[in-house]
Amino acid sequence: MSDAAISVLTNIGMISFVGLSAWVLLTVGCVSFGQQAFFGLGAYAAGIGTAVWQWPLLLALPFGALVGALAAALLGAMTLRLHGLYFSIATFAFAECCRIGFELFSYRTTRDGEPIGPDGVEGFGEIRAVFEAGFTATDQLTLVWLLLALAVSLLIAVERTRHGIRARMVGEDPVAAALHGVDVAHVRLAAATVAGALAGLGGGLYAHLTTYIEPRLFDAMLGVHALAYGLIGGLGTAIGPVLGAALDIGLLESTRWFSGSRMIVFGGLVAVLIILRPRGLLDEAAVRRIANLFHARARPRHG
Amino acid sequence: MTPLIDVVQVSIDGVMTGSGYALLALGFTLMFGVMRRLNLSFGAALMLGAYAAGWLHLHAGFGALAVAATTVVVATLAGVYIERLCFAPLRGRDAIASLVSSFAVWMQLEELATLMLPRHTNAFPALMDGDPFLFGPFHVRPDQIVMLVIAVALMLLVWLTLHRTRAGLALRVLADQPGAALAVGIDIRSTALMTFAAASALGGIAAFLILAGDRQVTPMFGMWATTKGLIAMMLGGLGSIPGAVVGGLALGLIEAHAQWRLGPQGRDLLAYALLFLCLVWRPGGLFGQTLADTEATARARL
Amino acid sequence: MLEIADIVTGYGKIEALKGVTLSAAEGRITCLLGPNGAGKTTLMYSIAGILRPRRGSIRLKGEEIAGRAPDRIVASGVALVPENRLVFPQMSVRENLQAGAYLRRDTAEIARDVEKLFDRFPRLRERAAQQAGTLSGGEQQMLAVARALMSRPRLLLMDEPSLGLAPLIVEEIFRIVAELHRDGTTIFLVEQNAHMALKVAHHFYLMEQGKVSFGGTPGQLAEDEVIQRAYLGTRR
Amino acid sequence: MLALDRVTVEFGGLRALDALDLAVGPGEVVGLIGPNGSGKTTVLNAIGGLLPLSGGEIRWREARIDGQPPHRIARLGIARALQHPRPYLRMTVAENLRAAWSGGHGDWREPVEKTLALLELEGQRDVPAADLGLNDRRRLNLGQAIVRPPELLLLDEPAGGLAAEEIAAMTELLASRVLPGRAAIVVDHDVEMLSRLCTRFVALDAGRKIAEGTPAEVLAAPAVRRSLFGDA
Repeated sequence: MSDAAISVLTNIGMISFVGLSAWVLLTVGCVSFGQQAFFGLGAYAAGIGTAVWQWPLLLALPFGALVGALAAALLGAMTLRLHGLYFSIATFAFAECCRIGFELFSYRTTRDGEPIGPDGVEGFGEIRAVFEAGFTATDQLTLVWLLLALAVSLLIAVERTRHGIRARMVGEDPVAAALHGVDVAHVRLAAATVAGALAGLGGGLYAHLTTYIEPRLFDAMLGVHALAYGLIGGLGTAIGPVLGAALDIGLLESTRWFSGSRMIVFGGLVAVLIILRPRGLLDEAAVRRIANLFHARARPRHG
Repeated sequence: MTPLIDVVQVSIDGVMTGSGYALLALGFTLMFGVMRRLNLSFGAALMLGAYAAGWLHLHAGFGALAVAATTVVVATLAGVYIERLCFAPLRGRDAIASLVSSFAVWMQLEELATLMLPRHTNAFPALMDGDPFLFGPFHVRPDQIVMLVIAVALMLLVWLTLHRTRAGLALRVLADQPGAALAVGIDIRSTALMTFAAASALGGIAAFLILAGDRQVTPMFGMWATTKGLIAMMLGGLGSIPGAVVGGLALGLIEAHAQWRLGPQGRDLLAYALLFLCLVWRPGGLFGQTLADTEATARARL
Repeated sequence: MLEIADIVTGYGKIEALKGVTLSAAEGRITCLLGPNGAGKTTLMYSIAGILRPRRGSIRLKGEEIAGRAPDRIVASGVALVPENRLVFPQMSVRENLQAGAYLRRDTAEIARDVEKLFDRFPRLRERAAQQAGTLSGGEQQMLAVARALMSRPRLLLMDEPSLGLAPLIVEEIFRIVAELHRDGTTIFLVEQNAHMALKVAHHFYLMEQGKVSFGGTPGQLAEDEVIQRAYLGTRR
Repeated sequence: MLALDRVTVEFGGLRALDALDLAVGPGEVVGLIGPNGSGKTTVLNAIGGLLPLSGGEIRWREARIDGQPPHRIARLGIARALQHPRPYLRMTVAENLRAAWSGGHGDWREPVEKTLALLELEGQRDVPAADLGLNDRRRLNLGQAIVRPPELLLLDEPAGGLAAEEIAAMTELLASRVLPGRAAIVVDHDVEMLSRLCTRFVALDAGRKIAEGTPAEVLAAPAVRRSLFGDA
């Protein structure tokens, strides 16, 4: 594989985490414009973990996820009862507060005679733990996609359990779900927390694989893209947002076909899909059809 | 200057800026009142108008008046495009669908604008030059006064249009009781389109006045205009005309003082924090009503 | 005046009207009786164009109006007094009346009609500047009727005008219906209150489960039998 | 078993229920009748926790339940079938029943199968609920309320919008298989069906109780006839 291809695939993998994060909330019927905040928080937290506190990567990445989860739980407790429109705008406002917070956040120490740590608008560079550990580009790609595959398979596995069913109930009709004994607030808070952890984990990966982060990376545009990935790729399965990210980054950003007009194509694609296919390419019906296809192959019909 | 004089001077500046915010909020609130939906592409439409005008200013030497007209016309066309793509086909679907769709179209409009003028800062013609007027120890720029006067005039015009014309009646009726609006013969399709066009034209004027004061336009303007209008509207109350005016002025005042005390980042942080707290504590704003019905009451109890 | 033939209206996979045929004669009061959920309001919405029938025909004086947009149907002379009244709550009583004349452009005539309706409903004149949302249920019903009349309809559709009103107010509303008829208005009325409706109707229909189960004049069927058939069931 | 004591519900100035007293004993099936807008559905919403009370209290087995969120009330064994069936449209029929079995906690297979058989929906097991007609939706709606056998069943227009023969089948199903041995409140405009199902009628008008007794008594009461049909 060429270096360029590896870099594109790595990028798709990392950004898929924030798409997956927005997707988890979409499945419980919450449209968040603010998942980039947890991606950013995870990136800063994990980056500080290795670069400033000299933690090993294996501790820093979960730490990023933990910070993302806690922040998301806190935000969720305040906002999840709001009417849909208000919830979306509130998450957007929160994420912008976080972004400006990053601009104001300075935490500098000296390491090997060099200053290191987040430095407000100047960003946070030299997050080199992955490189110092001797990871090649292919190793990085493998790391990202292993973690992503793990996350997606866990989500798919959960879909079949009672937790997954409850999430779908709440996503479809919270009033009916409550009448069927489901604690809607609890399910939504759990989903928000999982979503925060996923974004935080992705952020930690992003900080380490790019070695440099700055506040404006975590602006509203990232949030909209995250949301759009699920809406394009499909809400019927956790593979949806990954497909969405692959279409955007792989097809639009990395090929020359749409250079200069990527956003025009992407924005139009989202707007048209919302009209024609409200739940994305891999919606519930598509997933059911694909599953039936596999069932039919695995179990040839009797008689 | 004594601190008290500073406070007054900052407040004057705040009201001047706030009049621009009020116009943006007015545009937002008109669209919300009729559709019960938020148009997040509003700022991007205004930005496209400003960029088209800026392009003509740069390449064809358009003067202030021609630039103003171009801004308004292109912003209006963009508003119509947004309504047709993100709102008209999604009527009857969840309000969130239009919200997300309008955010997606924002990307389109913004990229279209930056394709025209790829540089980060682009010149925008000033409305007028001239020394600040002095009122005792206070000074006010002439273009600020013009902006305030035009803003007040436009608000009056909007009020008169709403209360004295047939089109205004259609709009109010639709905002008040959509179910019965059909029964008295209001055509929702054309009223919604007209509202979007009018709101975008109004926003176009606001955009021109604000940018003429800054004498430049950057790609940040779309996001800026959307968030300022949104925050001002949320402060005043969704769908309320007086609320939009009061919210805009309040936001201008708060921001001016925050910038003075805390700097530009503090100002923005405060504005977003205010928006957030507003939503969490008092989603209806100061004047508006919260979205409520039996279903909403039930959902709030889950 | 109004001829409806075999219309079917549905929501998604569900058909609320399963082929309804009926007619309303000019200058008469025609009533449609039936229990809640029979499809009466769906029928009203279909005539007014708020819901689009899937098939069938709705003719007004021979002119096909099925499938037209609601504003075109108001323009062709049909005015609906909607269920639950639905006045414009934040607008004044006078503005509500002006809104009723939205499709008209004869400003002077509109002002004269407002005065005429105030003469007919003096209580509305007393409250002309008051917000409609603050009126009592009976006053709101009068306002909804007056608003519909402002479009100078050839056919007035009334959807359960007695809904949620006290018996005395219901009597007043039906007195108004009788007066409107005397003035030459053609009225098509949907009601649950069989007793009052049968008192004013010239012709009536019974509706059950999306279908018309009976049509005739009030003399043809005793009131008890109407009630038995419309509400208490015939399937014993 | 269930007791409503002077329950009052207001929406923005409008009094939807006015000091309503209502009791349901074990195995008793109460029919709520009244004109459109008289507060029948509001009674069920208040019991189910979907609406806050502005006065009075609701007790279930002597313990107060008003003020509790809907999912708690559901877990007490009080099941509510909504007036307009709203199945989870993106789920199949079987998944809908599993979902109503509180998200599939415990062994859901057997009760789901039993309910499918009871409702004669076995053939539609894997059909998405969005593709069902009204009669099947009504059956699924009922099935969701009884898949985890409730102690009190709140039914809102179980046969609303159905054709005559479908109503007859639904009435038969309720009378012979669903309601025996179970307490229930049934709201419907179809008085004939209610008379077959219920042991007692309560008539409402404008949020107030205007009559109570056996179906025949209540239907003969002048106040009830006046409010329902406008009898003079």
